[in-house]
Amino acid sequence: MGKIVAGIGSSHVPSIGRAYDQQKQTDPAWQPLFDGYEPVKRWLAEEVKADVVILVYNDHGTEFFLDCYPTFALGVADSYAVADEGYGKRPLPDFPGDAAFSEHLANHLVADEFDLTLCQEMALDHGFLTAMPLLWEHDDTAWPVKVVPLLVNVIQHPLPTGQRCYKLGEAIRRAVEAYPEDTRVAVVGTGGLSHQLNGERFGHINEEWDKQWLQRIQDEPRELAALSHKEVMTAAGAEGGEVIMWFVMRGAMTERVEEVHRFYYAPMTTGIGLLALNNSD
Amino acid sequence: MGKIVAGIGSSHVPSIGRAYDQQKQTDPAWQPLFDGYEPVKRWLAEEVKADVVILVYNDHGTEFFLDCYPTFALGVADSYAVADEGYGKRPLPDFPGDAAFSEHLANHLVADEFDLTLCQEMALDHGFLTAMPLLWEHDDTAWPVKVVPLLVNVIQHPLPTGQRCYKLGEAIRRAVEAYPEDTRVAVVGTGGLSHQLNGERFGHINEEWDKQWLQRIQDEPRELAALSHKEVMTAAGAEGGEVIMWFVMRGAMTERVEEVHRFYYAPMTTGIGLLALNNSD
Amino acid sequence: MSDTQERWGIPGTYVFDLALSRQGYAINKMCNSLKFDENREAFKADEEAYMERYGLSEEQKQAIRERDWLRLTQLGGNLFFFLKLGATLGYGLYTIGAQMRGESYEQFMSTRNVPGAT
Amino acid sequence: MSDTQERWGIPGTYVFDLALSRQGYAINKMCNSLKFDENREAFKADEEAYMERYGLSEEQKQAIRERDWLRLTQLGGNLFFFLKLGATLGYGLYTIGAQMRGESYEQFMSTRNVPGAT
Ligand SMILES: [Fe+3]
Ligand SMILES: [Fe+3]
Repeated sequence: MGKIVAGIGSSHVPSIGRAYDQQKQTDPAWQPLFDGYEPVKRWLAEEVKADVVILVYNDHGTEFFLDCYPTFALGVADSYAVADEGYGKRPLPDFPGDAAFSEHLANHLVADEFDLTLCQEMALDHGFLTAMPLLWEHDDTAWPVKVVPLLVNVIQHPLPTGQRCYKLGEAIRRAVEAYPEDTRVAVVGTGGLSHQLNGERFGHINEEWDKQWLQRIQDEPRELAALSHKEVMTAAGAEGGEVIMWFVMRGAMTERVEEVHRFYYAPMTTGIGLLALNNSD
Repeated sequence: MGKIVAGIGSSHVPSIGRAYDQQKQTDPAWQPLFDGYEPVKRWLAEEVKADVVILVYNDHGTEFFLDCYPTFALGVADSYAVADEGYGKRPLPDFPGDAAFSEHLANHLVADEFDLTLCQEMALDHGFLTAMPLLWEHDDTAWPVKVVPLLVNVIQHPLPTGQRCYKLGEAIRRAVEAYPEDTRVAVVGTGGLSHQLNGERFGHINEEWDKQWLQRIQDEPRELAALSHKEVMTAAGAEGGEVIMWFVMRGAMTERVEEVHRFYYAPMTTGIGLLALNNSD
Repeated sequence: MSDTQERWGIPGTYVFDLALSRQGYAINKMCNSLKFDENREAFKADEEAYMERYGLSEEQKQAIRERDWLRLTQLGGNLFFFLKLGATLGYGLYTIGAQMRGESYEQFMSTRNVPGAT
Repeated sequence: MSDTQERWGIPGTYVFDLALSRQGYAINKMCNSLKFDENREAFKADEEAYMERYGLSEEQKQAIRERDWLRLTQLGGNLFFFLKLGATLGYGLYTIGAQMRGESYEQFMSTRNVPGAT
């Protein structure tokens, strides 16, 4: 039987990828960030040992254009390419998919009335890439986990509601538990925390709100998920609205969760949050 | 306030388009078909007088590829092009959209937990085109109604369930009735009836099943919508499975409906059905 | 027939589900490219090179060499895409269909209610 | 600000909703095309011709001529797409952001917690 063995929330920021690729791990401005992820990377490698990770992310004008924009798009391929975001491809290996598991998810979720767009080809930008090498050790050619990318529209309103994202997580949990193979599944919700890249309020961050978020997503996720997009964006910035992707992860976890690790750092224009959760029930 | 003023079910078959363009309206093989649509065309022009038509259709390898296949895709554009399906563009004018109405639908339906793909550009193939000139009089440059294309995946399983399509219709009704403008809306569900273009059973049609369908979709649509895809495809052929698109139309109508016109003709490989319905309640 | 198709269990029918779609992805991607005239010309100029470019398996290539539409279906080809290959090669829908049924075009047409309605 | 943006009512913020997306579609389609090097070269060789090809309005063209990123946002440009225009023209994210705030790059950087983390 499939089992959800970890829930992780993690911001995605392009500059983190650049710092990683330029090996700035011990640069004073970046060391706190890399040190912050280290315990979670260790936990995942030594205790969680996931076979596959469902990573919830959004594209940033890289692979999807506004001619045809999905609300939720699920990867159903055997492998996924690292996208070139216009500055050359990052030196990361392409990602192995788990097409059989993806197909199970797709069949289950569509039957469960989630109207997914299904992708047989999908190149992944920093929305997906940022967290992966911080959470899983890779070499030049391989990753230790298979991946299932799950894209959420957080770019063009109407966005899915926070509650819909939460319900999608709940449905993912049911689907995983109905999977006949003994597969250990980690779910990663990416994005946020507070940031704004738009208008006169460019650069807005809200550290207080972010810190509350890291607690409330554990204790009262349904209340958080009931906030309107306007409420979230007013507090956390226009692009901070993408925190709804964390609800997919949280909905996939048990009602009560146990915090394994928490980290927060807000150096520039994004409140960078990391949260690692275990199921309690 | 928006109002749903007609519900129409209509098959879509490429040869109908060719016959129309080649002016075979009085060809003995085709005259029954064109005569069959005539009363509905008159009813729509003289009584219904819709401002906009939501036309539910599927693409046939024309505009959408399997790299990224949506379950439901809604047009949100000001206009839609006639697609070239590989034999040259049909001599039909492009279609005027109603972007403000589409936007209202998109906002309402996504808030109502339908995970739509939203299309700012969308070329329309025979899935969309077949019914239009049979139902609305056009000249060389213009149509008398605006359109909102709504694509359903009936090509690659998992398809949405019949029940999900029915619920989408119900949600469309709620959205239309919440539209502040006095807009008269027709809903057309296309596809079917029985046909199969696949395998040794190519050419399978089931006239008995089709005729029952034209009655049962009126009287017991929820029972029909509860049929599995396997049940429908076994009876109505693999491609006959696309009849689920009629449920979107039916779900948008009132519980009880009044039949305005019915027509059935099965000349070649498709059971061609036409049904025009009025709200009773 | 694959396990997946046995799961569907509809005789003479290859349900195009994700497993079949993945299996036939190269076929359908190649066929989809034939919507453009320049690609149709390139295909006709050198079928083998064109198929190679899209990474078709040897089995898939062989089905196309033999214009074996039933086999192509079993290997994941989807009619809505391989109709573009048919158009490139001069095979229409009913010719393809008759062949899938194991009939001649005339035999197939004789089974229709109004064969004039094409 | 349009009616739609007033509906959102978040100060200094242009929510990219369908109304704004439709308004800015030509901008974003043009900017999206700049993901390819040959298009970047074509844009740099003749900005006016390139903008014309994508059907930008005069207002939209003017915002691009003036490298006025705030105005471009108000006219429906989406940062994730117009960053490709920025990259083509040598404008980075923080330069664009500082300009939208009405600040110099240095002023903007001085408001950050750890300006070295770029
Ligand atoms: Fe993002
Ligand atoms: Fe169809």
